[in-house]
Amino acid sequence: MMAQIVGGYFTSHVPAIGGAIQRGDQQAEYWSPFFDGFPSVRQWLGDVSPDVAVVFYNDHGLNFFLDAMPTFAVGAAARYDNADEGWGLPVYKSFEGHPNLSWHVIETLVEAEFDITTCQKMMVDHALSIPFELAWPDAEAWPVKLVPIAINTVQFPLPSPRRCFALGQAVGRALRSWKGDERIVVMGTGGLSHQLEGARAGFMNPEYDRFCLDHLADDPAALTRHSAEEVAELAGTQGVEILNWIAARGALGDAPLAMVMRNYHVPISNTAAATVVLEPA
Amino acid sequence: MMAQIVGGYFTSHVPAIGGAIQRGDQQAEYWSPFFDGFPSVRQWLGDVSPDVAVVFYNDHGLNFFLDAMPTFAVGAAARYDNADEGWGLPVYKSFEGHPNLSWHVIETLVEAEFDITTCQKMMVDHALSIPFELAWPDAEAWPVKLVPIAINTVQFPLPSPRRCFALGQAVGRALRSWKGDERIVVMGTGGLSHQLEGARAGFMNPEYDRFCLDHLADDPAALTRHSAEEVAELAGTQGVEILNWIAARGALGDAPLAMVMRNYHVPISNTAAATVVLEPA
Amino acid sequence: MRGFELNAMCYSFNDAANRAAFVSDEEAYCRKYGLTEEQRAAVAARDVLAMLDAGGNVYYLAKLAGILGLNVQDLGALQTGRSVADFKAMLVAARAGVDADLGGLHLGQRASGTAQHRENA
Amino acid sequence: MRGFELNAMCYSFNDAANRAAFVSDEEAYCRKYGLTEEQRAAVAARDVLAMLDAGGNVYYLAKLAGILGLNVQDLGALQTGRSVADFKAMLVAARAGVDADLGGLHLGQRASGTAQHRENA
Ligand SMILES: [Fe+3]
Ligand SMILES: [Fe+3]
Repeated sequence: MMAQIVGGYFTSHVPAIGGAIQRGDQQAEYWSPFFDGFPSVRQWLGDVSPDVAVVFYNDHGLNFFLDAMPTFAVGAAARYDNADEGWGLPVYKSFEGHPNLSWHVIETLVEAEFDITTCQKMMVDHALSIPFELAWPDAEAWPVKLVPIAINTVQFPLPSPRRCFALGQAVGRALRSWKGDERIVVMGTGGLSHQLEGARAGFMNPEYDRFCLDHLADDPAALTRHSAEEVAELAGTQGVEILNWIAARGALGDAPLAMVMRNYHVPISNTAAATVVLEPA
Repeated sequence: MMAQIVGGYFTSHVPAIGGAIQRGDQQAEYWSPFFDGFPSVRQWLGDVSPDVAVVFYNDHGLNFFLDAMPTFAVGAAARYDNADEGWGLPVYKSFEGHPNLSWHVIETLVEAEFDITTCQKMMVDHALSIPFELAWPDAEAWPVKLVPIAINTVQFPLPSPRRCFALGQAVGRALRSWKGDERIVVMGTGGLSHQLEGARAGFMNPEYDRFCLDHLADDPAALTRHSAEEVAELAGTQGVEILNWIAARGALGDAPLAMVMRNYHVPISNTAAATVVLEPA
Repeated sequence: MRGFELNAMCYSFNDAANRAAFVSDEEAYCRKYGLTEEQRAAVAARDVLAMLDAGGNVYYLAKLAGILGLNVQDLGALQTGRSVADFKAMLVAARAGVDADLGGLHLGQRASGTAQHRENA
Repeated sequence: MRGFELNAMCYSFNDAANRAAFVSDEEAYCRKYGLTEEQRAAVAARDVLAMLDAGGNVYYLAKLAGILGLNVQDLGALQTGRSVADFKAMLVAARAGVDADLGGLHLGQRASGTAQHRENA
């Protein structure tokens, strides 16, 4: 009996998506090109019926602060709550954890010389909640348990794409060696290209986004040839959230994958938005 | 102009040492075999006159808790304070940081794929204060600036001796490439063999301690052939603090070193105590 | 050093009570967090570029922006010296740079049918 | 899971006010931290081995031990079923296992003199 990775789900997680959902704006002209990608995501999730989601994301200053900013943090809690992120918005649903699987991942990672921070209690932010709201819009409780893995995309120095990919590969090995019968979906959230700060605010880069989307399924190692600084230049200083996608892709294994769906739209808020589902070919 | 590593100072950091200092018990029969090692440490420090101390140590539940337990944490603060560690004892002196050197170390480590947690604000505990009190007993303010590097010896899984040694080697490369004229002393604190918990409480292991002391100067790689679990078995569950010594030795470079002094005494409190000074041969 | 005090103040705004305290006495609240003169001046002037220059990190500054009633488009306009309408138009105009084979929804061939997936369970 | 609640309570004892609150109403304080039944029973019984079995980590438990007036020798005695005097004697007896060439102070040859070190500066 071995756990099975059913595939990967990747999406942008811009806070404004939550606002659009709350207002019921999914079919508004501005939003529909983004939301129209999700029926196929939901159909796929229904088909592969995962029990657990292992999610690579970044915290936006809810759980982590600069007094102790981990490069990589892995949750090992029984439950993860959302909270006010500073704007007084409605608080998102809580997540049920999978502590035993978390500890298995943590032990595998430390053994493989990843110097993670282990979080037996942590809050999670919109970078987790929005992808879940998009995937399971009518759920009273999330249908999957959560293993959250946070990557520092907030404070330089950032881990390199190569290191994030290696982290994902090690997580993938941990998941495939887990002696449970869980069906696991891997998620990567954030991106694509965007920059909120400075004179280059509003920067997006469809060329780099295309490079990422074109190589994600078949040749993800191509994404690891840039340094983190180069990614910040190419994708924008917030577009470095592509690191979460790179790590998630690493967890899906070294073989080329089938692209179940892919959606790309410019802009939502200040961001080039994308959604992708990959599965074993 | 390049910074220079003047050598390494290693010592046990048992809280009871602080009590002995407070009571003026340094020459009491129980304590003198330990304290008698320090005149030679102080003479050496006076000779090599360091400006900065880069200290590998472990936090004992003052600054870090299980909600976010880093494998490796590097301080980048301008100042580090001690605080009540739970026993209401006198609070130790504060430390002046060296943020620029800290950031240089942090950038080098992340570039070298060490997934550290960066701490722009942190408290430090007796594992730092006691080695300083022993080294500079009459100082009104510490004569060196501090770059603290904390290693998780508290919550399994622990980093392996091999990984800690590699961390130290990378820190050493960072220090040697620092374009300042600082004279840097590297410290490793904690150990040697002891176990506080369980049916084996009171365990000490002079055989393993001898192995460590005999190889520290000339062949530190020998200490990296055990797993962290084997070290816990050999040194006791708190004796794993030898990981701090292993990392510090790594920072001192790959060449064999000269042993300036070495002191070993059983017991102080529940611990096999040791003090060592190494310098370039 | 990298704006720690300013970022610490902004991080505190995750708590609604702290946001209210800032609004009711901004000067005292900034003093409590020990903002440098440069940081304090940037906050007083609502000058986002100056906050960034003073070490502010946009992930934390976004929480202060919320108090000031600014969303990310407003921030973008302020930082680039455009009107908000112009800034938004610039974002939408970027769509022209997206080729048809990149933009929009593309559905792939499933390697295997739904039934087969469920049987693997 | 690995004693989180018990360890969280013990971590809170870094603060003197929390130590006082525990002493003045232990039951309420344990409830506040949501101790499991096993953890609560172990604390009530001052049973250190049971606290460890319930996931307590000795680095945090040491702070509770302080409140209970126990030092590491007392803890060792409790856990090994010895009197404190016997436990201390056992520690001192371990000295007999230390060879003369291992124990004690050994001064090495300095590779170079003091003057030379200063000249390198
Ligand atoms: Fe984001
Ligand atoms: Fe210690």
